[in-house]
Formats: sequence, C-alpha cells, structure tokens
Amino acid sequence: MMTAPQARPAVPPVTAAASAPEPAPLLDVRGLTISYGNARGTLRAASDVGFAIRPGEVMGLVGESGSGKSTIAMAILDLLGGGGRVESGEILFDGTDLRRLSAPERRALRGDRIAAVFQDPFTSLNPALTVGRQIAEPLIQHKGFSPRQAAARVQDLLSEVGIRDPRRVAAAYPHELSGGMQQRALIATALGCEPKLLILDEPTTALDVTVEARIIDLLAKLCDSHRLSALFVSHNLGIVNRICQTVTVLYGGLVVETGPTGRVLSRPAHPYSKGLVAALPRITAGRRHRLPSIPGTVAKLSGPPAACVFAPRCPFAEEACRSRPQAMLTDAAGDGVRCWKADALAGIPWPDEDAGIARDPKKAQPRSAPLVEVDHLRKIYGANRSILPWLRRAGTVAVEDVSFTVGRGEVVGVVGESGSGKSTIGRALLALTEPSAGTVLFDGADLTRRVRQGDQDLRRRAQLVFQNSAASLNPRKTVGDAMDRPLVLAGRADAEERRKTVAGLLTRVGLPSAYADRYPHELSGGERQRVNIARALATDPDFVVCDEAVSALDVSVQANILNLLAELRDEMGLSYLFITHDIAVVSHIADRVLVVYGGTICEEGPTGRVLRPPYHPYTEALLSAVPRLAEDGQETPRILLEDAAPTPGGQGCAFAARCPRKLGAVCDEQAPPVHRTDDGHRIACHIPLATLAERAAVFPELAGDAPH
Amino acid sequence: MTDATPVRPAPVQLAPRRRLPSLPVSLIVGLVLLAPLLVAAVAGSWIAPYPYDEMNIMSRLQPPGAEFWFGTDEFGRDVFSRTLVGTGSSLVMGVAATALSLLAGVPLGLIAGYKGGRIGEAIMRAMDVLMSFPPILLGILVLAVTQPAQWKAIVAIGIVYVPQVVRLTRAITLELMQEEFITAARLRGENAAYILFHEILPNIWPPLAVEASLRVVFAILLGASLSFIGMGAQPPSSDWGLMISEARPFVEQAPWIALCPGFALATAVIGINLLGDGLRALLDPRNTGAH
Amino acid sequence: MLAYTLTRLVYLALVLAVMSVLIFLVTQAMPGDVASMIAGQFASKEVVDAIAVKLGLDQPLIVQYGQWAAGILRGDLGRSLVLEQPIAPILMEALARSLVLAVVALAVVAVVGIGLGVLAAVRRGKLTDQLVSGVSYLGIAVPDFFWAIVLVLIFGSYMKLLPTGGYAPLSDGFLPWASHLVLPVVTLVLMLLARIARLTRSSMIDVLQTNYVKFARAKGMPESVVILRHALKNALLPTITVLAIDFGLILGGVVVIETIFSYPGMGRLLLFAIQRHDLPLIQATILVVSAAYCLANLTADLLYAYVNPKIRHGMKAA
Amino acid sequence: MMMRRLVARAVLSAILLSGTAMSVQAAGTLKVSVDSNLNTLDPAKMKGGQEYVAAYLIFNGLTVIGHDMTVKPDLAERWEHSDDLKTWTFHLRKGVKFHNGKDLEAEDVVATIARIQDKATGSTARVNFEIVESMKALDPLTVQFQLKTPYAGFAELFGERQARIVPRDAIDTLASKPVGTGPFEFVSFAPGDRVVLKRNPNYFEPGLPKLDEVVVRILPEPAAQVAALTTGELDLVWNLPLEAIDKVKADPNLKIDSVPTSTWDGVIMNNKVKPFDDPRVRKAVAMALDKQAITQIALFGNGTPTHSPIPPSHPYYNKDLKIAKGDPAGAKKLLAEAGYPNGFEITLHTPAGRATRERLGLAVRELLKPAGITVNVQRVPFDVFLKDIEGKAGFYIDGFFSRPTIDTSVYPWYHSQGSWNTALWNYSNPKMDTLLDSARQAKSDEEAKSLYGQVQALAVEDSPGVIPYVINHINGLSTKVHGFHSHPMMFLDLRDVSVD
Repeated sequence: MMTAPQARPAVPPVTAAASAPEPAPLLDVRGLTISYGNARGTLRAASDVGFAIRPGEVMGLVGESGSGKSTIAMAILDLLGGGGRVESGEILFDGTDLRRLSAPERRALRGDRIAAVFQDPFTSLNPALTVGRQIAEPLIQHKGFSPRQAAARVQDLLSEVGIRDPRRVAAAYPHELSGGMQQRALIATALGCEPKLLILDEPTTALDVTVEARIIDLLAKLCDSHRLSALFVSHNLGIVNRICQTVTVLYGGLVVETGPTGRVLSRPAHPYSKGLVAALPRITAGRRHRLPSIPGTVAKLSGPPAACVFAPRCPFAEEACRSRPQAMLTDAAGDGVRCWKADALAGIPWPDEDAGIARDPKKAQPRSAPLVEVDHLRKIYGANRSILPWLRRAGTVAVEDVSFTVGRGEVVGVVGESGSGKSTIGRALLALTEPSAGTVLFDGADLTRRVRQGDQDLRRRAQLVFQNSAASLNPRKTVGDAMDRPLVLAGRADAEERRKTVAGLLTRVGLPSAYADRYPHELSGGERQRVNIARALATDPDFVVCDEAVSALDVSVQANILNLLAELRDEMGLSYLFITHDIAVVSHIADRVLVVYGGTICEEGPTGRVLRPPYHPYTEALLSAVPRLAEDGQETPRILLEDAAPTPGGQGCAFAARCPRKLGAVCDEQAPPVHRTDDGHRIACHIPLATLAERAAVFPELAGDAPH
Repeated sequence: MTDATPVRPAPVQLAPRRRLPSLPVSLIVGLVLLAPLLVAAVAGSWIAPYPYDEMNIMSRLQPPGAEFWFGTDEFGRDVFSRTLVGTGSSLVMGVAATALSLLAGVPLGLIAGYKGGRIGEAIMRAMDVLMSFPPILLGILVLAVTQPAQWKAIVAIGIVYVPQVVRLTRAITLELMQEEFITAARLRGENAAYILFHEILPNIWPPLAVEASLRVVFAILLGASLSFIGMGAQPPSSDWGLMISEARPFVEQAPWIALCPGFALATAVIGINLLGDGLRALLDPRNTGAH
Repeated sequence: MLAYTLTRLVYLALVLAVMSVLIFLVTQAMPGDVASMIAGQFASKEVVDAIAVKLGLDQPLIVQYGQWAAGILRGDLGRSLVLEQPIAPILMEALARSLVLAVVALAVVAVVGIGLGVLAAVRRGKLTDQLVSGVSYLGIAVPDFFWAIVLVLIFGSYMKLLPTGGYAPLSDGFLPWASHLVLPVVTLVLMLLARIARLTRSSMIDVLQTNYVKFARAKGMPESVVILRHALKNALLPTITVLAIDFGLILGGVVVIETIFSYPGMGRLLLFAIQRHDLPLIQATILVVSAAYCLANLTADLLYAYVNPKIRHGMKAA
Repeated sequence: MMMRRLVARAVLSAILLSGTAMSVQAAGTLKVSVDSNLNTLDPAKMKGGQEYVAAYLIFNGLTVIGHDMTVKPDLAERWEHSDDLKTWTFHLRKGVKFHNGKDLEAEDVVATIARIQDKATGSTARVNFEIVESMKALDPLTVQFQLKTPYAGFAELFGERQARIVPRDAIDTLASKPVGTGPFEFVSFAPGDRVVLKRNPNYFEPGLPKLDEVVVRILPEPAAQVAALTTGELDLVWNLPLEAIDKVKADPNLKIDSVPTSTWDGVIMNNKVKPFDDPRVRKAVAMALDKQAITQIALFGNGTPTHSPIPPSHPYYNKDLKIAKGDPAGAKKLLAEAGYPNGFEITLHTPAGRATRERLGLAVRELLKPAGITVNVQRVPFDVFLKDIEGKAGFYIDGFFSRPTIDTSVYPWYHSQGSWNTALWNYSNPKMDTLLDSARQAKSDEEAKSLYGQVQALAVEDSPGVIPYVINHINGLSTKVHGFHSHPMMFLDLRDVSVD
C-alpha cells in the first residue's frame, strides 16, 4: 500500500494557467484509516484515504452509501461516534496535525475555524431552543461576544443567508420554519465565526429539488465571497458538479479517483467512476431502453484490501485486479486514480446495456379504453366533526380535483415535491384510502366501492412497489412466505406448484431462487426492492404503482431496478404509475408525465412535451433546478423559487405563492384555466399559452427533437 | 503489502446468513438467578426441610443456625422452608396476573388499533377510566368487594394492568398499520383476521414479551403489597409479602423472618428484570439472529 | 394550547363522572355493611334496619347516587357514617398530609433521579453508570414496605435517630414535623428513584445521539453545555410524564407506606374507611385520590406540552 | 454561600436529632399511644379498647369499677335499692359540672340511658338496660330506676364503658366534640393521628388530675409504638404489643405495668351447626387443644389458661379443674365415636387485624391437625366478620373484653337465654340455667363461689366452645411516668398520673 500520500507531495501539482507557487493545502488528509468495532468484528470505513483542499477550494467527496464519505467528514471534526476509531493517518489543518491536538483544543477549533453543516436540517436544530440562540452559541463560545452583540450578529448572518425577516426567524423555534429556512439557519451558524473550512455533509439531500437548488446557489456564493474552503460530502454527482472545483471519489472506504470536477465527471478514469456517471438517468440523454448499470452490491471491508475492491463488479476486471490491491496512481496535475488499467481504459466508456431497440411509443398509446380513470379526485385529511366546537376542523386538502387516465401498458410519471399529494393519488388509485370526492375506475369498475364490498380479486390486479424496501417486508417472514401468500389467496392449492412459481418470480427479478428461504434483513436494499417487485408481480397485476420505488437506492442500484421495471413492463404489458420527486427518473421511464403541485395537476403530457416549452412555471423551475453533469451542456440560469411551503386548498392557483411569474391577484383568487396543446398536453396557468411558449428551453439539447 | 503473505481475496462481506443469536449477558444472569427460584416454585414443598406450617413452640424466634438455616418465626416455623414453599405463591401471583392482563389486553388492543373508529374509541376511553385509578387503589377496590383470597388478588392485579397492555398493543398495532407490509397484505386482498394474526401479532409479541417481563415484576411487587395489607394471600400461606407483613412486629428481635423472604423477593425481581433486559436485547431487530 | 387544555378538561370531567358511578357501584357491592358495623356484635336485624333507615341506606341506589353526586358537585363530600362528621375537612386534612409526603418525595426523586440518570448516561458503560444501574436495581428489587421495615430497623430501632411513625403537626414546630417525614419520604424515594434514573439515562442516551447534539458539538460547544443546555431539556420530556404518574402513584400507593409509618394520610384513611365499611368515606376518598391522580396526569401532559415548543405552538389537539 | 451551607447543616443535624429533641416537651403532658384509630368519641357507640381509653378520660359513669374490680361511687356518691332489688335510686354528687359549664343533673342521666336504649343508637350496652322498666329524675340530683326483674348487679352496669353520662343538650355533637365530666376536656381529634385532651380545672375530685395535657397518638404499627417509646416521643404505650415486652423490659428507661383481666378470646363452635351439634365433637376439639401451648403461641405467655371467662385471679375460679393439656389421641377416639373416624375438614374464620386472635386461629389449626381435623383458616375483614361470621358461621375465633361483674361475664354466654349465647353457640343445658339463675340471687360469697365452681365444671364438660385463656393487660411506660396503674378493665386511669 505505497500510495498517494507518499507519492503526491513528491510531485508538486502545477496549475496549468498560472505558475504561481501552489498555496499550501488548508486541509491535507493523509493515510487516514478508520474502523468501526463492535462485538461481531471490525469494519473498515476508510482505508488509507488521502486528499487535499486548497484555500478557497470546494472539494466534493462522493460515493455511494457505505463508501465511508461521512465517516471521513466526522473524523475531521473529531465527532466519530458509535465505536468509530481513527487507526492511523494524519489530518493536517493549516499545517497542524489535528490528531495530535487534545480534545479541548480540537473542540476549540470546531465551530470556530472548522464549521459544519449536516444532512438533515429537520433534526440538526435543537427543538427546545430558539434558532437565534443556537446561531449565537458559537459566537459567544469562541468569539467572546456578549449575548447582545451575538444577537445583532445573528440578524446579520440570517440576512446573509437570504432570510428576509431575520428578527422573526431568530426568535422562532426550529419546527416553525420550513426545511429550507432551517438549513439556511444551520449555514448561518456555520458562518458565524468566519471559519476557514466548511464541512458540508450532504447538506441538501433531505430537501426538495427547488429548495436544494437555492441552497446550493447560496453555498456556492458564500464560498466564493468568503473565500471559504469546503469539504462537500455528497452522493449526488450533479450537485458536486455545480459547486465543487475538485472531486474525490470513494468506493469501499478507498479513494478510487481524484481530480478536477469537470474532468472526473466528463472523462472518468476509474471504472467505478465511469459506471457511476453512466448509471445516472439524464433528461438530455434521450430515451434509452436500459440504463447502464453496475452489477452487484457495494463492497464493505473488514481489513486491509487484498485486491481491487471494485474488481467483483468491474466489467474490465482481469486476474491481476483480483490478486493484488491497487495503488493510487497520481499524475502531474494531482489527478489520481486507483486502477492500474486506467490509462488503457481511457476513452473506453462503461458498457452500454441498451439493446438499442427504442421502445415503440405507439405501443403505449393503446386505442382501447384506459385501464385507470381518475375523475375529479379529492382527498381531505384530518377533518374532525367533534362535539367540542374548538376541535372542529375542516381538514387539510391533500388532493384537489385531480383527473387523469392511465392507458394499458402505459407508464405515467407523477412528479412533485413533498406535500404535493402525489403519494395520496397513488394510494387512492389502489383503494388504500377512500377519496373524499370523485371516483377511481379500474378497468371500468369503481375500485373503491368494489373493495369496500369485499371484491379482493379486482384489487389484486393493482399493486404497489414501495419506497422503503425494508419496511415493506414483514421482518418475521421469509421472502418465500411473503410471495407465497398472494398465490394462496389466488386459490392455488398445490404447494409444490406455488414454490415453483415463487422461484420463477425470483429468477424473473434477477435473484437466485434460493432467496426464498431468506429473511428480509439478510438482503441488501437493492435485493429487497427486487423482492418487493416480485411480490407485487405474484398477484399477476395489470397495474403497478411505484411510489418513489428507486429514490432510496444508490445510483448504481437504481439503474438496475429501473431497467428491471422497464423489462417487466415490456414483457408483461404492465401499466405503471411512477411516483417520484426526481424528474430525471421520470423522463427516463415514463410515457406521460403529470406535474403535481399542492394537490393539483399543473401540467400533464407526453414526457417529451413536458420537457420542452411551453412550460408551466413550476415545471420550468423544477427542470431548471435539476443538477446535471458537465457533459449535459451549458447550464441555463436557474429559476430559484421561494422556500415557502406550498399551501394547497385555497381558491386560486396552488403555486401562486411561490410563482416567479405570478400575474397578480388573479392567480390567488381564481383557479387557473387549463390550456391544451397537441398530444394531450395540458397546462393549468393564468398565463396565456403563447406567452408560456416564448420561454427558452431549459434543456436546449432537447429543443430540436420532435415530440413523441 | 510487499511481504510474501499469500494473497487472499478481498474480504468482501456477503449478505449475512442466519446466525446463532449471541445470548445477552443479562439474560444469562437473569436465568441463573431465576433457576433456583423456579425449582423452589415447582418442588418447594418437597425440598423444604420442614413443613411450611409446622409450629414448634419450643423453638420459636430462633436465630439462623444449623437446625434452622434462616431461623424460625413466632410460631417456631422454619423460615427457610416457608420461603421456599412461598416461592410458588409469589411467582404465580406475578405470572398469572400478567397472563391475565395479556389475555384480556392484547385482543382489546389489537381491535382498538386495527378497527379504530367508534369501537376503538370506546375501548380506549374505557381504559382511560380504568387508568384513572391509581393501581393499588384499583386493586384494593376490587378486593374490597369480596373476601380476600389470593386468586382474587391475581384477578385484581390482572385488571390493574389491562389498560397498560391495551395501550401498548394498540400503539404497536397502529405503528404496524402504517407499515408497508401491512399495506401489501391489504393489497393482495387479505382479510382482517389474517392481517391481525399473521402479520401484526408476530411483530407484537417481542415488545410484549419485554413488557410482560416487567409487568411480572410489578405484579409480584403489587401482589406482595396487597398481601402485605392483608388483601392477597391468606395465612398460614407463606407468600413472601404476607411473610414480611407478619414479620413486622418481630423485626427487631428476629429480623431474619422478614429478611429471608425479602431477599428471595429481591432475587426474583432482579432476575426477572435482567431477563427482561436480556430479552429486549435479544429481540432487538438489530440483533440479526432473532426470529 | 388553549384548545388542548380545554379538550383535556372536558375529558377529565367525563372520566371523573364515569369513575364516580363506578366507585359508587363497586362500593355498594362490598360485603358487610355499615349498619351492622355501627350496631356492633350480635345486634338484631331490627336494630340494624333502624340504623339503616336513619342513615338513608334503605333508599334505591339511584336516589342514593343522585344525592351523593349532587352533593359532590356542591363540594359536599357527605358525612362519614362512622366518624359522624362531615368528610370534607377530614379528607382535606389527610390529603394535605399525603400531599406533603408526595411533594417532598417527588422533589427529591426529581433532583436526585435526574442527576443520577444524567450522570449514568454521560458516563455510559463506565463504572459510574454501572454503579447507578446497580443501585437502581436494588431500589426496585424489593418492595417499598421492605425498605420501610429496614429503615425503621436502622434509623428508629438501632440508631434511634428518627421517629419511625406518626405525624407531628407543624404547630409542634418545624423539626418535629420534618423529622416525621424523613423515613416515609426516603422510602418513597427509594421506590421511585430507580425508575426516574433509568428513564432519564435512557432518554439522555437517545438524545445524546441526535443530530442536534452532534451539531452542537460540531459548533465546538463544551460538553457541559451540550449536556445541560442541549440534551437535558429534551431528555427530560419523558421524565416529566413519568414524574407526574409517580405523583399519582404516591398518592394512591401511600396506603402501604402510611400504614407502616402510621402516617395519618389518605391511604390510611382509606384503609380505615374500608375496615369500618364507611361507604361515604370510601367513596369520597377514592374519588378524591383518583381525581388527584387524574389532575397530576393532566398537569404532566400540559407541562409536557408547555415545555415542548413543538406542541406549545400550533398545538393540534391530539 | 458559606452561611447557607452552615444553615443547611444545622437543619440537617437538627432533623436527625429531633427524635431526642422531641422528648423536651411541656411539663405535665403525657403522650400515650393507642393501636388503632378511634371510630367515635360518642361513648354510647364505642366498641373498641382504644375508644374506651378516651371514654374514661373524658367522661364518668354513675359508678366506676375500681382496680380491685369492685364497684365504687363515681358521679353517684351513693345509691340504694329496694329489697326486691327492683327499685334503684342514685344520688348524684353535688356541684359537678360538664366541660361546657353546665351542671350535671338527673335529667342528663335519664337522657343518657334513654339514648342507649334507643335501637337506632346502636349501642352495644343496650341489652344491659333492657331490664329497666322505667326511670325518672326525682329531683336534679336524684334519679330512680324501676327494673322489670330483680337484679343485684344493677349498680355495676353503670360502670360499663358505654354508660358514660353525657349532657342532654350536647348529644348530637358527641362523636366529634365530646363533652363530659371527666378529668380531661376534649381539645381536638385528628382521625388517624391523635386526640388531644387538656386538664379539666373543674374536675370534682380535688387536686386531680395532675397532668396538664394528654395526647393520645394513634400508632397502629407495633414497631413504631415501641420505637417512639424508646426515643421518648411517647411516655406510655397502652396495651403494649406482646412482642415488644422483652424489649421494653430490657430498657432501663422503660418499664412494664401489667394486670390480669378477664378479657378472653374463644374458639366459637355453633352448637346447632354440624358437626358441632354433637357434644362429642366439641369435646374432642376441646381435648385436642393444649391451652398452655395456645397461651404461649397467641399471647407469648402473657395470659393465663382458664376454663371459662372467670379468670384464675378471681376467687370464684375453680382450682380443682384441670387445664386441658392436649390429647389428640383421645380426641381422635371421641371423633370416631361421633362418626368421624377420619376426622373432617372445616373453615375457621378469624377477624383480620386482631393479632392475638389470628395467632390463636393458626394455633388451633396446628393443634387440631394431629386429631385428624383439617382446618382452613380464613381471615376476614372486621366489618365482614361482624356482618357475616359472628353469630352466623359455625366455627370462628372471637374475643370479649372484661365485664364489670362475674354475672355479666358468665351469664350471657352460658344461660340458654343469655344474649351472647343465643348468638354465639346456642348452648342449652337446663342444669346450667339453674346454676346461673341461682347464682344471681346468691346471698353469700360462699354460695356464689360454689355455684360458679359448678358452672365452670359444667362448661368444661359440655364444652359449648373453648375459652383457652384470659389475657393480661400490659402497658409499657417511661420511668418518668409516676402514679400509673394498669386497670383490669383496660382503660387508662390517668387521674393520679404525673410525668417528670
């Protein structure tokens, strides 16, 4: 393991443009090895990790779950918990090895010169203290501010992170703020003592896309204006591309590649990086039948690696890869890659699995009656008719007057942010929740009523694939048992025959049939999601609702599952309602897209139409917020929405409160008219269609293509 | 890795197969403490050196010694024998009362959680009323209605703990009802009975088992308290609570009468507590060995 | 918050109404009766009947309940049949004495229990933690009456330091009054301490693993601030609930403690009433204790809501 | 800060030491404990020893039973009766005032007795006064009773505990605010806690009482009583728990004062209920019970085995009879004769909370076992005992306080018309009736002694029930208490008592 840490300083990196002496790195991590120990043994979360961040530079640390990226961030902060231990290595901050400092000395650095923002703003703020007080704390602690001085500084900080009414926010408790506001407050906290280094651990992952876009924008601006260095931990390549100058790719606790963001993301050198970039669904990529994907599951190490960690999943692997660990190869520019074949593989793309047979969209546009018809669906939650007057409540409108259809063999995508009502629509379609008004016809029959009358056969024809693959399987039943029941209910009495069917289904979703004897916790996330799909198929359905079915999965696994779903659709003629917050995923798989906001449909149409102008203002904002890779072309100016939470249920347009193109009172007071264009494209907006059509395309690359 | 060690394949962890559960220490210690008590509960009257109720005026209030290991009480009865024989009474009190509360509480909780609506509301309001009585008071109230007897104390304690069991069962049921595998069961057309008994119940029993072990402790203590104030086991029974109560006047001249059953009680309570802690650890979903 | 409070009050009223019916019916079902009790040994039936008529015990149940309930609503708890006195003053005096016991015990439990719990959580897995766990096991391992006996033995009989029973009114002076409280309070504390300490420990451990505590540490806050300002406030929420329940438990459960220490509170009054079959006194005592228990629970819930800003603001009535 | 810590330490040590601090109290205050709460302070309704303690401190009767168990003048300075023993005239002491300032008058006596006679009052003394035909106040200081039948012991009836004379205008508030003529005035009563009494300055016996104040603490726990006595928190423990006698004896600051009484506990067998309708069965039970052993078990020896309620300390006690030694073999034989060769199983009820009676029950259970009788002891709350057991069940343990006379101690239990007998064991033997009736009119002590000797012999022979012992009344007190003598009637006579 003679690797980068020794090699790299030997060849001082030289920037191509200027020959000015390279400033010493602000943060220089060398040979960092971290392990977690528990009763069952040790797990190596990071092995011999090294990277450097120069002053003013934002470095992305990317990898899938379990790659060790957050562990490294926590090790820098000295906040490893739960049995984590730094085994060896140096963490040089401004030339000082942090590991040699005492705990109080490191604490004194934290929040002062090294500040952090964590993933989940909803849980990172103390619910019992006002936001202002929490922001003021480090100021008082590290800078010796008086509470009064600190309070004044808090207002400035809040203004700086884009909060309009800092006084109110400072006095508020965290739960009174939206997620975006909370994350801004956390950023303000981090900025308070004017740190040199920011540790950003997935700072936007928990947020909606439009909010994420605003926060990233803010972070980029702040890093720029304060000349901040930052370690940006993320799994999202698009966001890394947007904010980081350099990027370090982790796999199985090892750095597999490091280099300037543009280069790494456009011309990845390590096979893993290639796969990662290739597997990302992309709006601009055109419709492909299959996404390139990385087989297998993420590696976890329990000791020093004995071979290339990626070899078991690598399409380019050969015997040499499996017999010895890989060393970091560093070039003159400081780029590194942990693959001895990197040079040989330069220019060779990740294998594309696409058979090249573009799906015939006509197949998805059947002439016969639609399979599912949703008519004026309305759902109100939490209405209360108590005898106690102060308990009476009108309830919250989750879905407001939604109508659409799903054709046979068609994939309809539903895109929206959290709280948009998209999941409620899905549940109503499966008769899991009773509509407050309106009807859901399934194959011509009123599904809700039939189910209420006990018609389980009709219900079995509509199934659901869940987001949380862990919770969707009964932990006390084997995979086989879980899949056996639907068959029993379908009246298949022969146990042996059922067993075969289960085995067949498992094979069908790409799992060994021996998995029938396993319990859910013995499977990986991707495997569980396959089991979920297999179970949904066991009732032989016509229609499957996929509710954020791939959102919780890592990119490489997500591509696998998307491919599987596409195959099944083609083979079995399934219809999908594909619910997601990720418009890129929808654009990949859906024939038609519904864009929902605040319980209403703002735009509906064939995927190709929705991705092109004319846009509903919300669709436009959503598209512009999608982070993308460099190769996807020049970014257009983003449309940044307010953080304000949507307020459905009013008289006017649900989006009016956040709409950047709001016309005026009419938007608040009247429901928007529906503009119809060709191919069943509908836009609900007060702005005339012609005006909407004037907007430039968010993805110019798509503009020329003919709509499907 | 420049040395000549043979190259091994990367120790990539595979999805774990079923492993033998590693038994928590507290579980083992708990069982070790309880084992002799269980033996005493079953075979107490056979292993006891003297009949529990045999009086001997010549040897009353004898201190512990070779003849009477833990001394004698005011009737000259052997305290050790009495404590041994009393094990059954005291443990049965806790276990039977807990069983009773589970028997009544679990179905009610399941119904309240699964059905919800008016039935669920009615059940929960009834439990609210029941819970509004302080526990020992409810026990006293129930016992005051009839002549005291041990089985009545068991029923009383059982009733006292029904609301807690109902609440817990309902809470878990409600939580499970939100689980996606229940949704999946509904989607494949399962009826309520199947969902309750095959999907929900197997997931309820681990937390219930932990809860039950704690309930047993409370029930034993409450039973002892009731016996103490004369509303539980009746003399000449050697129920521990009753023994301690009867020993009160002699506590100064003959503390052993109270101490022996006191220590037995403590052993039982600590044992069951440890057992509960161990059970909790064992049944924790994070402990992958458990199913 | 207001809506929540109102709702809870309405519930409380309903629960108390149902309870009053239950209490009335159950006490009526008790064997033995007050007329025979008053008539004494071998009184003839006519004597018993004469007493029953005099006491109004011959009227239909519903009439008796109606009179009783109406009386309570007017604040009249009735007359004790045995003591031949209005119940309210006797009950209030006993309640006040039990309350003193409960409040002092609870205060000690809260301070010591929370302190021990925090200590154990912070020193998790270390010797301190094990010691606290061990001691708390000991506390719950033996019933309160056993502790009481041990305490009486040690402090009363052997050391002769403290009075082992009875009660001294404040008019006798503060010290006699306080000294009579020590042993019962210590017994109650021993009984309740373990639970509070363990609960605080576990919720403290949970809170110490939250993101906001991690974030507070990332801000460079000293450990003392992290624990006392960030963690403790949130960790105390479940403890508050349990403390209130304990308060009710003390009020209801003092029967045993008061018996052992001959402390003239509610518990002994109730036992006295049961032994003498003094129905009005039994009914009033149980009702008042249960009402106090309910009120304690209500207070806990409101306190919980108040301390928890998430509920305090924008309270949705649960 | 320093100051605060000092204060805290002072408070702490004061609390710890207050036990000893307690002993410093107002001179002339006697702190007494009783073992159970007082139900009422209305003497007519009293039933328990702890209540009688208060009765004798606050009230007086027309007569009083002295320490020698003979009747003595109290509120009546003298009395006379007609030769036929049917007309009784009592002359009241002059100048006696109730605590409320009113003078004692003959009308008060009439009202008091009339109230006891009223069934609705529910006084246990009512049966005593059933023989009263009529009564009237001849003048303010003279009251006359006309009896239905001749009765020699009528004056003694006024020494009975319930027959305390109360002011006729304050009857309704007696339970909570008693007013009497006794040596001490009522101050306060906190149920479950204490009764406070103060010296009656107008008490009719000059110079008495000596104490300024009496505090009667209610302390049911024996351990607490004894501890309080040793720490000086109490000066006197009334009816000292038997278990604590050794401890008190061992303490140099404490002493024991005891007196034999005719208070007894009994094994009640209902002679009309199977199997006790067969005298052989009753006799077998009596044979099997070793009275000496029972006295040891139930009373720790603080009592004396006896044949009937007549205590061995009494001159009428029949010394020639042998105390049963326990003969299970003989009992077995008798049982076989009665048709129970294998014995039988039966439930024995004991009243809960009466320690000696509970112990007696358990002793009976053990002692009958070798005779083949399986006894299941069932403890019942006292109110249930009174309602459902006493006078109704077949087999139970009961107990009775000393009566003022031998007649009132024996007649009601053994005469076929005796009030307790008809309720308890329904025993009937004409020979016994004759003996008892003659004893009532016995002209001499000799004659009475002989008659009562035969009564005892017959009682043993017929064994209507088993009376194993009479109990000693024991008080534990501090050596600082002077002038105290335990009373065989078990009430507290504190007139002559003083405390250092």
